[in-house]
Amino acid sequence: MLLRIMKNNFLFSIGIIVCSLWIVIALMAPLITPYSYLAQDLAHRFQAPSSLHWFGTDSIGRDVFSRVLMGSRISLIAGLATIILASIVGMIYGGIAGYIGGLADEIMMRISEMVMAFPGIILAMTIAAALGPSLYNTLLAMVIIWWPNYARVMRSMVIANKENEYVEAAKSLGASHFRIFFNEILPNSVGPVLVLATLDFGNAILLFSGLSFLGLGSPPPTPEWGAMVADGVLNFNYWWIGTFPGLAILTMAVGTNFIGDSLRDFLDPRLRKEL
Amino acid sequence: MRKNLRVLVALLTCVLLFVVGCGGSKDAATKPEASDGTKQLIMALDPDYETFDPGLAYEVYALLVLHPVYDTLMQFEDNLDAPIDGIAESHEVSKDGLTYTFKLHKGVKFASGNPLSSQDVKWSVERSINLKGNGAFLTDGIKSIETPDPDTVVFNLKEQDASFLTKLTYNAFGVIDSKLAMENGATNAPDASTSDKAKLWFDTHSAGSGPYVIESYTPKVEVVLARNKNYWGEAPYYDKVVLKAISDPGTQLMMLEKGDIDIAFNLGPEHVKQIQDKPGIEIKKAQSMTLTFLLMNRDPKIGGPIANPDVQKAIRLALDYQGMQTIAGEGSITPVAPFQVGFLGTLPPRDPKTAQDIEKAKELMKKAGYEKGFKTTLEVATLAVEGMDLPTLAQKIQNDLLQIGIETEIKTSDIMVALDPYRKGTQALSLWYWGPDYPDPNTQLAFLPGNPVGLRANWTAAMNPKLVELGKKAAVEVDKAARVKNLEDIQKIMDEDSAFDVLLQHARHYATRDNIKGTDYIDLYKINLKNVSAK
Amino acid sequence: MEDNVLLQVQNLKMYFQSESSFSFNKKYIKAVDDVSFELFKGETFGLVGESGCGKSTLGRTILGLYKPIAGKVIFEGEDIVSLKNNRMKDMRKKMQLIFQDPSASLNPRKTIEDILNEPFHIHKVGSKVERKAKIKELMNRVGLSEYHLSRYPHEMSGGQKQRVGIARALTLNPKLIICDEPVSALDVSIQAQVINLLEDLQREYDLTYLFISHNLSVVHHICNRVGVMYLGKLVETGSHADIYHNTQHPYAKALISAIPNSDPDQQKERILLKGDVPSPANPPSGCRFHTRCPEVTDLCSQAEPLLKEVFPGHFVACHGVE
Amino acid sequence: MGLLKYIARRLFFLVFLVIGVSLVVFVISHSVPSDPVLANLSQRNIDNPEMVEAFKAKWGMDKPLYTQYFIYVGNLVQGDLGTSIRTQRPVLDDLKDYFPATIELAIFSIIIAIVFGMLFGIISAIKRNSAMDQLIRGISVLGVSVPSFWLGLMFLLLFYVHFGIAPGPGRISPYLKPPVEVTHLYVIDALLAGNWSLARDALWHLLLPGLVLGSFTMGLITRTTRSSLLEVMSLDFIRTARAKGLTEKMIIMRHALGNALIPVVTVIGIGFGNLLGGMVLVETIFAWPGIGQYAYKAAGNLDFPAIIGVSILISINYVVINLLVDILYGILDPRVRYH
Amino acid sequence: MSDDIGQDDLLRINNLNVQFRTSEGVFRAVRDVSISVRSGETLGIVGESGSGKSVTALSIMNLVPNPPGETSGEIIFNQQNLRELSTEEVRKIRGNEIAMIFQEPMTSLNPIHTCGKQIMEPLLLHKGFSKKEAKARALELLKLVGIPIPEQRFKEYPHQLSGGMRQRVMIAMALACRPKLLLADEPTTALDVTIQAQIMELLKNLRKEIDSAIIMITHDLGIITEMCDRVVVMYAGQVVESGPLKELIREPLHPYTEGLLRSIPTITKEKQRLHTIEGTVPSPFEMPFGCSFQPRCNYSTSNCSEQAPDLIHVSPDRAVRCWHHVNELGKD
Repeated sequence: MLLRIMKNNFLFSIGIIVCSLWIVIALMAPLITPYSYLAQDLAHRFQAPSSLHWFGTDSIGRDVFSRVLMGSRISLIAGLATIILASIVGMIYGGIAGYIGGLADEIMMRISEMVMAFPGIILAMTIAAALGPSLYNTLLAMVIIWWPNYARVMRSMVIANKENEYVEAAKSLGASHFRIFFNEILPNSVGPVLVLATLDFGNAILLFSGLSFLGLGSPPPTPEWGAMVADGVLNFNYWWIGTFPGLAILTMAVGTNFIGDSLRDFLDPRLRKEL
Repeated sequence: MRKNLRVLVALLTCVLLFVVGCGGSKDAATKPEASDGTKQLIMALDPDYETFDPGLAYEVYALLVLHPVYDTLMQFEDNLDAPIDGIAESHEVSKDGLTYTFKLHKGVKFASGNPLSSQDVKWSVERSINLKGNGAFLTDGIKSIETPDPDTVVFNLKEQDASFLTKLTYNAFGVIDSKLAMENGATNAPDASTSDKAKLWFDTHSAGSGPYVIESYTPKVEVVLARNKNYWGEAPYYDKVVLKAISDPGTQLMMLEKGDIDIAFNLGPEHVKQIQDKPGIEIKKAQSMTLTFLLMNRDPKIGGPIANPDVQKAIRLALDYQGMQTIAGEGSITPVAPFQVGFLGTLPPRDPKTAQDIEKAKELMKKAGYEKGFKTTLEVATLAVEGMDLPTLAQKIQNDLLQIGIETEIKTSDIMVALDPYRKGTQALSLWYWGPDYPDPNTQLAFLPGNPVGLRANWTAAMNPKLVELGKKAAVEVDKAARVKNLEDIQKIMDEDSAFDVLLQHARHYATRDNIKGTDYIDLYKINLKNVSAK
Repeated sequence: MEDNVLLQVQNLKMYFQSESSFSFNKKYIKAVDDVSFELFKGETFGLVGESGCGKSTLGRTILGLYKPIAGKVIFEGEDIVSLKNNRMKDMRKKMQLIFQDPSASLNPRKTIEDILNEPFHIHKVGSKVERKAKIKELMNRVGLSEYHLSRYPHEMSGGQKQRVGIARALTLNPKLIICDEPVSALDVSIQAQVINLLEDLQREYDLTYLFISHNLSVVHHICNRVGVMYLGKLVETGSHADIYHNTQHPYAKALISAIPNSDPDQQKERILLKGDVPSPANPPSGCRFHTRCPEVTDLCSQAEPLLKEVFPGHFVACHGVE
Repeated sequence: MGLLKYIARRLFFLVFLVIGVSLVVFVISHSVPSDPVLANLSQRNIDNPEMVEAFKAKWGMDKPLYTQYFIYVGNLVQGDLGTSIRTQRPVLDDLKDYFPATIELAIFSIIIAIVFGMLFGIISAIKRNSAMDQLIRGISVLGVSVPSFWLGLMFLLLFYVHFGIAPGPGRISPYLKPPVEVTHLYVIDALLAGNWSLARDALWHLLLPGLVLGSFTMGLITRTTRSSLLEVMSLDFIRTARAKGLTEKMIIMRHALGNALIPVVTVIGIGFGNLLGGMVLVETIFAWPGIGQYAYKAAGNLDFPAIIGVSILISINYVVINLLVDILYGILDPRVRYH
Repeated sequence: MSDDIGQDDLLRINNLNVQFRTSEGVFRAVRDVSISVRSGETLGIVGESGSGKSVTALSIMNLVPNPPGETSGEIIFNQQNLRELSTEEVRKIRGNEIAMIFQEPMTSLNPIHTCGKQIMEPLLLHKGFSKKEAKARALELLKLVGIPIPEQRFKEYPHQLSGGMRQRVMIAMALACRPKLLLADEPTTALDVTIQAQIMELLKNLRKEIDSAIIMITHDLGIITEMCDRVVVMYAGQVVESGPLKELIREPLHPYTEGLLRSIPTITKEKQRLHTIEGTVPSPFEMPFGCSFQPRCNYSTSNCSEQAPDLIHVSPDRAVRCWHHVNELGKD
């Protein structure tokens, strides 16, 4: 299936190629970086890109190329962790709300709406300021911001599937709520949530890099792309310090979005229908 | 249908035309003279001021704005060693050093036209005392204020204070037009901290006698100072001074290059380097009084291995001061102890080339029983000190400490969050900066064991009684030579045994367009705006 | 005679809330409003009416899928409305449902074997071998092959899926099967196959059918007795002959006359009803049919007619019928 | 009537929202390991217990949390958001100062995003699978993928520093005086004052941050417009329109677009919400004196009255925008019934 | 293939083929279909789902989704081959001379325009009416299709109407330009029994008033019986039998037609076991060899599975696609 979509869809192919490349880089990062991402060389700080340092060096003489490569690990992990945790939380919450329905649903959805109305980035900043910036706190904040999206999708799926006749069939056979929920409704509801999660991957990376740009990510010397761009803003005229990590974020997000976009087109039966 | 399409196209064209039209019609790169001929100075800085109430303001940049607005009895012209008379014509100190008598200039009027009298001085200082603002501690030593006649003010102190004249240069002693201020809700009553309602008024207005008045203040955007038409002294060159709040040094730099601003005040060493050869720009460099230091806790329960004095000394020897000075930029130096070069009695700074001695440091580590090293956390606040990013420096330190086996994990936090454990003394190893409260070496005695900063490293008086004793002497010594001797001894001891390692005394980097003058740095005011003029 | 009664529905009412739960003035959709009838062992009772008349809701309420707000459903002498969970679960074995849309009633993510195994899982009956044997038997019986067991629903045709649905309903040896429009979604040629299958199974397994349909021809073909519903009310019940040849209620008459004529030679007079079916959320006063009734009188809009036995076993709810 | 009822319900929800949001921040403020007292008093004053007590009493911090919260809600009911610990000004005044800058930028960028996003989306859908379509889809994906803080940096580097064709950071050129404040939106205020050059300057300054801020929403709108239009084009009533003999253009403009816009409106609402979130980053880069910077500072200083104030403001904004979207929905789609 | 039906045909479809290329293979939805309609007559096309009856109707209007639909053959309407006309010319005929009613009145009307606006549209487009004229005519049409209070309905949106009313609006819209040919694709399938009766009655009455030919496409033989003059039976994309209604019902020639007639339960028939056509409609991708109906046919012989039969005319009016009749003819 993958190859078939790839053949017909130029953008999708680019997405697959870019993403695979980043995954390979992330897996092999320590092997392929020309320098240690930590090695400082004050004698060669602010070196412009050259054959020695492809992406130049930063304010304490570290190789930007090596740091960008290493940074892919953090971004990928942060993106994955966020969408996995958020989708799990969201699916459970939305699933319960949708299945129970009625007043409980109403209250639960109002709460999630409240979270959505809450300015996420301010919440994240407050959490980070209060608990101290670290990867875990940032992830925590991101999950808190993110889960209601999944809860909403999950809820609507569950509500739609709840009305399905095969659910009534199970009910009429005497199946318990537990069984109906886990056996009949859940397997048919997770699909769209998982698709949404895939599509969200790029967004999660963007949000994460935005937070780390504000200094809310893990502490230095971790090579976080957002923090590296922030470093680039500090050292404005050494354009390479900020440009390359930014391009890294961009390519990773573009890659996942190309995939997500094409996947959405492909999975959307209304667009797929040929007759 | 066609209608809809047409509307859409028209809308789009409008937007495009407007945008393009704007761009085409205006040259963003040049700053035209104001059409009405007003002379205007534009300075960009990353301000920290929260208020312009002279009784409350105590931020780094407060005096930049308040000094040209509110006259003080004493002021600095260029040398921080010796304050000179400000609005006081002359001053006299009693033999016992407890009574200070000031004669005011005659016929001085406030910007409002109200005459300035000694009553205004008394009222202003009492208001500062009672407001209990952040700068109120400067008034702590005052027992009473007397105003025998409209031109005379007498301060009676509780005890001798060698730095009292220096303290008088602060805005807490700025002379306020008490009549005008009271009309706007100000009071000097003992309960002023709750009953005074003038703070908001002071933020956007002024009631001083200085060369400028506050014309407007838009937080986060700008402060506009306008010429005081009733100024008693020599009129300043500029009609208006605009202080633009631009927090990002890179942006300041860009705007200076473009000629959009006259002064870019918060440049880092690297920014300066970038514009070295650019025409039309003058780079300014000055010794700042700001220190960056490493705090090493003496309490083993908190610091663990760090608490060992030998380890602390080893750390002092292990660091690459030269590298750190590279990061902090040209002009930065490393004092031996927490006493700034430029103050009375400060020892010459370390020679960065020889200060590092890894072998000796390793020996000390061995002696302390940590030959194999240990792990610890290095806490640092995320902010820039004089254009140098503290976390960047922390990474350098992390790198250096690894050489003697100390593995550190950096923990960054916002300054406001980091301040808490710092002040409570619960940080094992942390990177901090320090600016003097007032320009006098006595303010640095806080670093001694048992004193406030010393205690933040749990460095108690019992740990080095000799140092404590020397410190007490220095605080009350009035004789200059004896004071210098005392201070030098303190520094020598602290080089051997101290819970601190002073890493850097920063240089201040800023740049101006090359067609203005009078922009020299003076730590207290940063730039004395009154003196700036076109070449 | 009483021994013959399998199911008795007494004054059953099932209302749905139409507004969301935060609303103060709650509106109800009276899907089933005070319906009573009996089902005899081994018969096929047809329930006909247009969409929205409440016939499907009635079927599901009898099964216990909805909790009625009033009334009794007495199955083999026991009121199942008030049954506790465990007893209800046992009761479910005896009553099953066949759905209209065979694609929607089969979980798309399960194989046919999983689907047929589910009833055994839920009720924890039979060993693996027994289950397998029973499934095979049923598959053969409904005309499917064993190789279909590993298929997914979407790999089968509509008729085949409906056969799976029928097989599932039969797994637990029920006594009553509620067929909710079982052939409406099928093509004409398949429809006949399924109808025949249902008839064969009834004989073989001694089943009682409650046959819900809007298709009067199908009901005519398969049912012994028929009930006609309009807007949540039963307006006429009686034997096959009563309903089709001695129609009393004006609505039932109109309904029967509306069936497209399949004999080109026979021209028949058609009773055309005015307007549309009113909303069940806001049914007309008095007789609910009075807004469209060709034989309306003043009384009709004021008083609600009760279901009266006009001939033995033939009940009609109409003021115009004596 | 349904609409009014609906609006009333949403506004009723606002009350809960405000309570919820303020409660969340209160809970966080209590769980903070660090103390706002220490964060906001000078080093000298920290050592003076009397000062600390005075400070705590002044901000009501000497009382238990729930009492503080009740006091806060009590004030809130009277429209008093409290006083910022950091700026020592009423939070409401601060918000009044900072919010217009944010709103001006947000409105500008949402207009850019809507105009270009919809245009691109329509072209892309009409020319489905053409090179043009691929190009537009590529651009829209770039739009949603580009980190705004980085794009801002690049724009400034390129257009301001390197080419000098775009204005620098800030709302207006530094040597210009802001217009007399009426609406606090510079462009409009300048126009009201009849100062054309100032209006142009202010608008010109909106361009780069507006583009940066709007890129994400534009991508989103392009994407939604495209897929929504394609979906609508496959619906039955389009076939009816074709059967009536309408031209493709008429079908798209008269029958498809109106229906396709319905989901786009939702996305515009979401996009506007995102804009306010993205503000923090963009305002930092462009030295834009808006609510984002204020919030950033407030969070860093644990200035809880200010954080609550901003949070409430943005939450209310979110609800109001969603309400507007819902109302717009009703205008676009006669089937919508509010409940 | 010869077609000896006279030149006065309003519409004649010759050898129409429509196929779709899908990922699973080529799906021939319509295979070699020839149909003709005379002015004023009502032709019924009956068949089960997938028999190609709707696609045939859509091809007349050139509304087959294209791509991936591929069409060949002739569609001669009013002496013009529609397939040779430009898109623009066909467009001018659509809604004007040929109009269509669809199955789902809910989805076939644009939800965001009022009914009135939608009825006026073809009038403004094809007849050059002014808005005022168009409105007057639209109200007239609404009255014609039996909508009470047309002035009010005119302003209402489709969702405010019931299914039956919506279908009436669809009919009014289709009749707006007085088309010569009206295609009705399952116009009553989605409706309730009593409403279906109303609509059928309406169509029957309208047939007398307007003088258009109607092609009625349905799966319901009952509707065909009530409405049509002639019938075409389709199976698996092909015409298997055609002829005048009464003859065809009384004496079906094709085994499929016969099976279909016998398998429908009716209230006039005695209660007896239903006749069934065994098996299912073949998948379009796996058409059986020879006659498409052969696997389900009770009369199937070896010949049937070897070669596909042609549609042959057994009388001027009747045609059938079955080997048995070919053989019978051969015998004669």
